Amino acid sequence: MSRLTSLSDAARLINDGDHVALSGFSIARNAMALAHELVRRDVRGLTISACILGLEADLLVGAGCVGRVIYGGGSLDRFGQLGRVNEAVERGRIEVEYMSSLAVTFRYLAGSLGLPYIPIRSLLASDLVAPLVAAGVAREDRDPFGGEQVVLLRALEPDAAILHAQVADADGNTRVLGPRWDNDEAVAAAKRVIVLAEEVVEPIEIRRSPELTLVPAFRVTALVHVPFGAHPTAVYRRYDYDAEHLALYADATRSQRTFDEYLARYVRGTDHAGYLAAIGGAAKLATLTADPGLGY
Amino acid sequence: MSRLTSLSDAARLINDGDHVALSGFSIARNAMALAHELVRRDVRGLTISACILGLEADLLVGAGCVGRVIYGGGSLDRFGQLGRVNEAVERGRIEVEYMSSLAVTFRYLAGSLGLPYIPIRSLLASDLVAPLVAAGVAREDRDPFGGEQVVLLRALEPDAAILHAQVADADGNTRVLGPRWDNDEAVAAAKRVIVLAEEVVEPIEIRRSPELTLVPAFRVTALVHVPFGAHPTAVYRRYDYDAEHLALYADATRSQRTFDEYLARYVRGTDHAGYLAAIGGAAKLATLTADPGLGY
Amino acid sequence: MTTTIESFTTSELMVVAGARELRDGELAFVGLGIPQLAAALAQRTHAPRLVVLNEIGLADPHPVAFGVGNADPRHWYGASFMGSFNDVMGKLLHRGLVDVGFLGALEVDAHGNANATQVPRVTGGIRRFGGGGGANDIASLARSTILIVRHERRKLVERLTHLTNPGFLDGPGARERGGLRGGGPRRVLTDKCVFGVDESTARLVVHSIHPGVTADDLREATGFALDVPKHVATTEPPSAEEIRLIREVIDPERRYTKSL
Amino acid sequence: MTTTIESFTTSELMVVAGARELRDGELAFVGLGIPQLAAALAQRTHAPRLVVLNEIGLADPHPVAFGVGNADPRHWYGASFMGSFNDVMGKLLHRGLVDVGFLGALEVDAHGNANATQVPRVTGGIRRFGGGGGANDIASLARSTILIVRHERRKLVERLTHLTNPGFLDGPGARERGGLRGGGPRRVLTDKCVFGVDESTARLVVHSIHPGVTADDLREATGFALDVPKHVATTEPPSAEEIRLIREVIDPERRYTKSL
Repeated sequence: MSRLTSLSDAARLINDGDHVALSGFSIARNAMALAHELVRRDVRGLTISACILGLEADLLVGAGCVGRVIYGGGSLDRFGQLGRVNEAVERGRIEVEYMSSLAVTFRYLAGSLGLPYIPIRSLLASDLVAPLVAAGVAREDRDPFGGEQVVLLRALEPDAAILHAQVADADGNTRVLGPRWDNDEAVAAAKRVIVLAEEVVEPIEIRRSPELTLVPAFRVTALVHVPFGAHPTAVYRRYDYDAEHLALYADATRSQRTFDEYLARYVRGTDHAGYLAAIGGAAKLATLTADPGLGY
Repeated sequence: MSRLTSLSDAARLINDGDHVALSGFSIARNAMALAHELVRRDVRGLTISACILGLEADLLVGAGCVGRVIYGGGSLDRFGQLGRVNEAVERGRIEVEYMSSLAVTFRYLAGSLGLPYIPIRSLLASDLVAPLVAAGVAREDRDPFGGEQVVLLRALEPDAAILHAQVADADGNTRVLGPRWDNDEAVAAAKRVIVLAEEVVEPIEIRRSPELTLVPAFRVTALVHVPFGAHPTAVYRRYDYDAEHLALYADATRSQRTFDEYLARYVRGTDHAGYLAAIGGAAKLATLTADPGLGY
Repeated sequence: MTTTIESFTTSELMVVAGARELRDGELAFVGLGIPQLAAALAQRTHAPRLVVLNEIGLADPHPVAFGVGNADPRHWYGASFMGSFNDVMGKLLHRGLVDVGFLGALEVDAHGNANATQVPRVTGGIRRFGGGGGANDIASLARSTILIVRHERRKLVERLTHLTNPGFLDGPGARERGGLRGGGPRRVLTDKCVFGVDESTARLVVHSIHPGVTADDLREATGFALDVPKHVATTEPPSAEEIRLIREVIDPERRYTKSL
Repeated sequence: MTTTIESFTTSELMVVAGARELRDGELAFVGLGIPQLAAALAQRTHAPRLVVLNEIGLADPHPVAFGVGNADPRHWYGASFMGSFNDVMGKLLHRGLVDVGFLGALEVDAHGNANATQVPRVTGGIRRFGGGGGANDIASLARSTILIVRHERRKLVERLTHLTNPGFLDGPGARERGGLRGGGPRRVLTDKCVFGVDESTARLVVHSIHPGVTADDLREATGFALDVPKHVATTEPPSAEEIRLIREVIDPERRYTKSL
């Protein structure tokens, strides 16, 4: 059964107020094409989560789609900071559940296994734990067997997880190459899973190396075939990040005014094809193609 | 740094009384060559564990190497029962921690993550839970956030894990093909890891597809290159199980007398080369070679 | 319309009856033998999107040969996903996503509780078997289970030797009170009948009797109190097409369906 | 014997000083920039078996080019293992197997506690940064940490704006009482000196002063009370070979080592 659909239909699976686990880690494998579509649809009140936020998170926050963020950190690496996320936090414009990245991942892990909670040994004795206890998502406790100090973390079960992947078959069986950060747990914890794939292959391809399947088809709600759907972030073994565009975005996100100009120029009133044309089209994309040996 | 060593040196890493997590699942990927070596060395008082015990467990119990078993089940599939394990349990000759296979796996998972314990939602209201509570490895509790009933399971941290794998490089980076049952968690939870590999490849091979690495070299204590080291059990994509020898073993394990005859004939006073000769040598092994398309 | 045929074995009837209990699109654990054949038949008839899971760590295999158990690579062929026990039993079953487990048992009681651990020896003492493995997890957490057991007094018992896999425990509401999230048994399939569950009592009741079996046969072979309603359906016999699929495609070697 | 050379930048000295703190065979997390270059230098000198971990989910990369951060595939090249954040931060760090984390910070206090979250704005309010990510996990759980911070009063502070990454908290024994399993800071590396830790007070003490820096310079640039011992070692300058490796092999584009 094919789960292939369009970006706009996939975006309709995300409702105002949903908790959405994001795909990217800083400047790698962000599901930009779907984030753009959510901005175009003016989705509101999202809770977004990731162990490390990337460009897609900054875009969603800057566009006003987000009411709450659950995270451990995030940046554009040396290109700069997540200006919209940081400003929204500074000004108290969004609710924040800020913890260590392992705490976010453990909370996904608990959700992925249907555990109501999970213990962790970090966070202890830091300024991170009190706000989490106050928010009712953590509590300090002792291991009932050995008496060791732990922090109990409440499971995360996102309404939807978004995953940008290199390869999938039409049924939805999805393969991710390279490191996967918190994708395994976030996707398995989510109620709905939206996959953006750079390439759609025949099912036999997947079934030849099923050890590489990260998400089995029956866990995928919708699959969208979106070449360069992660631009300007990197997709290992497919294309490198677009340093020029990342620098441009890092400048734009310093202020809401310049960010809004960025949205108007690259995101609003167009579609993914229009976006790719605006950032330089085929000529620009050709310069990003990954070297098969290096992976970037 | 090469971690390659001999079977006998690897076997010396297992001490009397150690808790050893086993490699096999029923008739698949049992680390027979190492089990044989442990029998030859007359190791005593082992605690063995696995979500599903296989032939290697029956051999160790029958040879008197085992004082305690932690498991969810085990058999030779349709070839028969684990006669030595079942008889030892029936007669109370070994201690037993019997639980569901997911409980064993969750206990490994907790150990692999350095968690002192982990909650589970099965076991509840069954005859499995009381003996575990009495043994101090489980307790019934409620989720402190939502009040749901759970059983808390104490983490397992085996002194050693044994893993039979298809491929490794000399450093110890190890790749397993096909399903991995509880190997991921058992190996990551263990203090020492002994890998038996059917094939040793160049490091570049491993680093070309690092997504397939199950155990990074620095987690491996010793690596042994042992072609047909899992015979008569199956190694996916390498060789099929030896139905003839499994049937022979299933008969032998029905009684201690016939089992002891089996040990005398195939295991004691010889080595892995001698064992392979005794079961039919190259001619027999050639008949087991897996079809590359089918994997068996 | 389907044509039924006269000559079929009881095990063929059980395969067909089992297949009819499996629904399209379900995620299912199926035990070795008849449950596995039932899933294969269902996939080739009314349930092409039935997904079979193997606790060893894989999903959606398409075997071209039947083997000796979960650990037989013949049952892994064509899988879309190969990972760990935890990927299947943790991230799918414990996560609450598995629809049905089709499981064998050593003993089953009137509330659908099952023993997969040990039975008494006539000579005294116990006889230990392979153990439940993941069966307790499936019985506790799957949205429903289908049990399969040979219909004998010593197997359909008033009192279990060991409650390994919880059914409805001691009656209505007991699973919920015990904290079990799964739905419990929806059918118990034997070589004499198909049991359903009476919701008001949470006890097994006869859903259909296999052709040629009488109410007396049932009572005689059942170890717990059983009233067989006067008007009870007969288990629908296999269609010619179902028999053809079983004999030519699914179990050509007649390994599980020659006789009971 | 090694020949030392006269002309080197402070960042080159810091790379060398950092490299010397890393031991052969250690499992290490190293931050972007100087820590990463220090690890690369250590691997090419006294610590060929130093294993670098990347929290993004990989181990033992052998980059042939330096990139912009953990998420840059340039830092993934040649890895022996690629998996998940949990494989590295859970199964290695939380499991208690990681030897050292070499981390930057916005602020560090006298007990080696660090802030990776936010600082006050001169205009009032706070300035939020990227956040600690896995730094709290590393500071809590690694067997030891090495901190790197620019040596300024506003960064080496009496009181942290936010205690993101625990050091020795408020003194000896506080980590143990707090339930922290890791060992805490073993060094703090700045552009003016190398701090060690006084076990009796769990406070930072000057281990060595960089060439050309005076005790007054240190006190002047340090926001917490600091007594500099009369006889304190000078940080050993880079050898000619270390400089050659940095300039020709490790940072040929001089991206991190041109100046401070």
